[in-house]
Amino acid sequence: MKRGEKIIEGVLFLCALITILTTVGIIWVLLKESISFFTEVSVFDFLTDKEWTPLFSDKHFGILPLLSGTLLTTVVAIVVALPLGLTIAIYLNEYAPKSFRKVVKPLLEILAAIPTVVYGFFALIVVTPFLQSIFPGLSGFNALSPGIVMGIMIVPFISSLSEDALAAVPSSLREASYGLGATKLQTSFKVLIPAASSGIISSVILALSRAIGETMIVAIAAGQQPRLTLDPTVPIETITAFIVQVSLGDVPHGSLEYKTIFAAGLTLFVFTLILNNVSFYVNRRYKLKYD
Amino acid sequence: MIKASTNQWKDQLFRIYGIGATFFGLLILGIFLVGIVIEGFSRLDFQFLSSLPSRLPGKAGILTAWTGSLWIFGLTSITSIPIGIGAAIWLEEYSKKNRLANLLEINISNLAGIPSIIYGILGLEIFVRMMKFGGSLLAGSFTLSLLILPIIIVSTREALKAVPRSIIQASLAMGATRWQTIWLQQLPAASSGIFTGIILSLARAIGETAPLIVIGALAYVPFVAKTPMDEFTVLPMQIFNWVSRPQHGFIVNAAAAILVLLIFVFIMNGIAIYFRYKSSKKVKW
Amino acid sequence: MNPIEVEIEKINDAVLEMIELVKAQLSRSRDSFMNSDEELAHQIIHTETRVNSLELTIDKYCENTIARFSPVATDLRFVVSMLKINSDLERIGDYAESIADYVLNINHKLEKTLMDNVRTDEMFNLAIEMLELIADAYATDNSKKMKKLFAKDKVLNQINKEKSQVIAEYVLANPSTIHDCLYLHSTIKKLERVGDHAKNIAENYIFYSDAKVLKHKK
Amino acid sequence: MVNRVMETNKFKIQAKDIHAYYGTHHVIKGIDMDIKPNSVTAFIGPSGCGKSTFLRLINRMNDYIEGFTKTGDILLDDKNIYASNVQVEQLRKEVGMVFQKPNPFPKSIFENVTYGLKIQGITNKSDLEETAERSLRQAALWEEVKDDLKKSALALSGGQQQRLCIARTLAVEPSVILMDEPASALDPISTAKIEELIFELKEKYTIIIVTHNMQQASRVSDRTAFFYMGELIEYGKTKQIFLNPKKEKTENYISGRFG
Repeated sequence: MKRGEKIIEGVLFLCALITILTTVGIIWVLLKESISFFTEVSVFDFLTDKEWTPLFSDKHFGILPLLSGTLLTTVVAIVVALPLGLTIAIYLNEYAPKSFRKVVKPLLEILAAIPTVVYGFFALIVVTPFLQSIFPGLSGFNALSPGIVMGIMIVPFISSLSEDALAAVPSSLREASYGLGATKLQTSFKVLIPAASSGIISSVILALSRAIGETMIVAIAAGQQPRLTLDPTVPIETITAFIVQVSLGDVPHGSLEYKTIFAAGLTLFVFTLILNNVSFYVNRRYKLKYD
Repeated sequence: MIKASTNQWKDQLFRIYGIGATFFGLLILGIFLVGIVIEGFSRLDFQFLSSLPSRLPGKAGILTAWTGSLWIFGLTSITSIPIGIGAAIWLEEYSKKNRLANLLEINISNLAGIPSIIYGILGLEIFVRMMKFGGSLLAGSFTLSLLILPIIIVSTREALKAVPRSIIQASLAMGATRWQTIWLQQLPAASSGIFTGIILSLARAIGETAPLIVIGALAYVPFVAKTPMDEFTVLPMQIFNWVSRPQHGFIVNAAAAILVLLIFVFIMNGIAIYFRYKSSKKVKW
Repeated sequence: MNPIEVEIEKINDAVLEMIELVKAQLSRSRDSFMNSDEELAHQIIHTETRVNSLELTIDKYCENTIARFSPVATDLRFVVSMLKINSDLERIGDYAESIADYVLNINHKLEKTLMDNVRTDEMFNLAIEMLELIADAYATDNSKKMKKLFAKDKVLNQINKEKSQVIAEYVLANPSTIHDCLYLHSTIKKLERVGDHAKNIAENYIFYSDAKVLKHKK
Repeated sequence: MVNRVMETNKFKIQAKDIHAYYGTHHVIKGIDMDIKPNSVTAFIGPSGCGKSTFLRLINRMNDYIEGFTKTGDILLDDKNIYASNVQVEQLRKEVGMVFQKPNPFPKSIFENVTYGLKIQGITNKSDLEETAERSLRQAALWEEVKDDLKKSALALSGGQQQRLCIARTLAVEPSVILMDEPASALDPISTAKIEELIFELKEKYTIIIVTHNMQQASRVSDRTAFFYMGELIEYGKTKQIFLNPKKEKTENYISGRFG
């Protein structure tokens, strides 16, 4: 009996250990290839060079253009998603009848469940032509269209998590505000949002991290032209799109071009890691407040 | 008094704005779906489902893609479900509050936030190169298993947590061992929650493209995979491939393939939502 | 203050009042009996109704406390003891009234020598002293003082034992006084009973305050 | 006669100088206690006084609590239950437990009652049925549920659920039953039924009950133990504790004048 229990516990522990091995594997793989990449390209160049042309004959390995592309699409996405998501969260939490919320919340979550390749199609085939009819100067590949679509995709992240945070505000606070004659709007903005701020911020950061790591939408609709720009109407390339580009091509294993995806991957990994942990930290502090 | 009525007015305005915002996303989703259906529905026939890929849009089909997706679904389930549930049980029921457990905890939250493409890079090095699986179904499903493992673990833990402590105490007090308690009480009680989490994560795996691109899954596979070591393609890969082609015929094909993919995904989400709804009604602790 | 304490306080005050009242009744019965004061006897009989109503009040308080507060420990012992003490006090009040009644019925003044021989005065005084002891011990919450009462009860019993012989000899000598002598005999008997009740009160009080059962122990 | 005296002097449970800690928090401070067989012992005391912790020490339910440590021994039938060769699962079959809130498993009534047997590997249908009936009868629930044993236990009323939990405990034939405020979530009628049941069960079992209800303690128990701040302040015959407590703290607590 006792031994059987021990064996079961051991097997279960091994299952849990796989998660650690995954992380170790990711870090090891990224570092191993990146280190060999940085023996050929200096870290300084990598961080400061304004051009990224590893696949050209005149090779430049500056990550900045890829970062700016990533930043651009991410910012557009957040600009779309934040007001929308927050409004939905407040509306569902304070205004909407319970039955309505019960139906709408899972429906909204479907937005996050749709495969990203489908969003990419949407951005390229529907949104870009539509935007071009408004801004004639818009290029066929650009940061704006995938950014907007990405924004729609991450709306449920912000709305769901923020709604949870708002719902977690003790009802005594809410009632105190109503008791003083405040409207729902005033209660929401003056009491609930400040009280739930950490939860909301953490949801936004999580959404940001999601947008940075998003691949297919930008790979399809943003173009493959790394350029250091803040103009959302021209083709750009993000880190993720670059990795896809290299993976699709016939780059020989072990070549410098091949190693670039690891250096780019490492950059992406570091960014998302930082954002995720900031989000956890903020959220944890917030939870402590009400326990 | 005037102030109060202004406030009321603002309040009403925000209500309308809130409804608008809520439906904006859904509206766009609706428009898009209708567009896809209009574009792709006519293409969706038996020939499309049963044909191999082709250079001609009118002859091309998604046989290899949807069979590949089914393979991936099956193989990923087999690897990720037992490991995910096992890990969740260990973390929730066996781990002591020490540094190792803390590390695992933080680690899993972090894994859930790592972009899928990074998993692709991991799969490329470990499964494709080191284990020499090549761009096979096995490499693909292993990679996707690692990708969805954190989601399964987190949702399983949530489901286990929702089982009242009193039930566990009662079982232990009856002289049941830890494992008997988990097996006979906690897992059955948490089953619908666990199942919901698994379905949702598998739905995600079905829709993933980026990691498979990185591990070298091919867009053009002219045969149906027979063994896990075969090369493969999946629906999202096929869609991606078609989207990036200039001819309009391929766009129509992409729309039709999207319809098939969405049917897959929506059915799985529907099942998950149904289960969540059912379990929320069933047991009142 | 705790609600049960309010109730306990009410009982306490009422019992204290009862003790004082009964003590006064007894001491007036002595004066009335010793001086053949018929006026005073009427007053005693009149006051008896107050004793009776106070008994009912105390009973009511105790019942209320039991019903509403389920007293335990000290409180429980207090309420139970007070119920019993209350009825003992009421009985003492009854005896005072009976003695007053005898005063009204005695035809001729009893001879002083006879009274002295049966130690009537001493007996009255002992009984009153016992009640004074009770009043004092109760008011100061001192169970040791209560114990002093047992010695007095023994004296009372002794006197009571001797009385029949003394009275019988007197009656043989003065047969015409037989009627009045029977009253004297009864009075002495009543005073002895007062002693018994006083002793009961002391025992019940000690049960309350020290949780010791002294009853039926020698 | 001599035999009987010997018999009553034998203790079912003996606690010897028990100290317990949650982390560094000292929750039980040197408790010694002897409990006679076939008796009902009530643990009373304010919340956080250690009575539940002490109760759970008797079937080692505290074992799984993070950071919990204890010193001292508890003997059950003169055997140390914390000895290294003791199997916790076996101990818990000997020392059953009923909890504050009724906690039936979300299964049928029958499955609930036979759970303890199933985990011991007993699958013989007639054995299971026999035990189910016996323990449901003992728990005074048989007449109410005999026709729908297949019904979900969650469909029973709170009082019935608690009696089901008691039946479930009885099914594995323990000799000691620990009850942690078993009636605190029930209405007065259900409470009365549970108390009646405790009274009947006393014939066969040694029962220890934690309760916040003074009247309940005084009604059902033979002996009462008053805990305060992790110490056993007073332990004695229930009648004595409620009529004439020796310690002022006990007096103040049971008469509601605490603090």
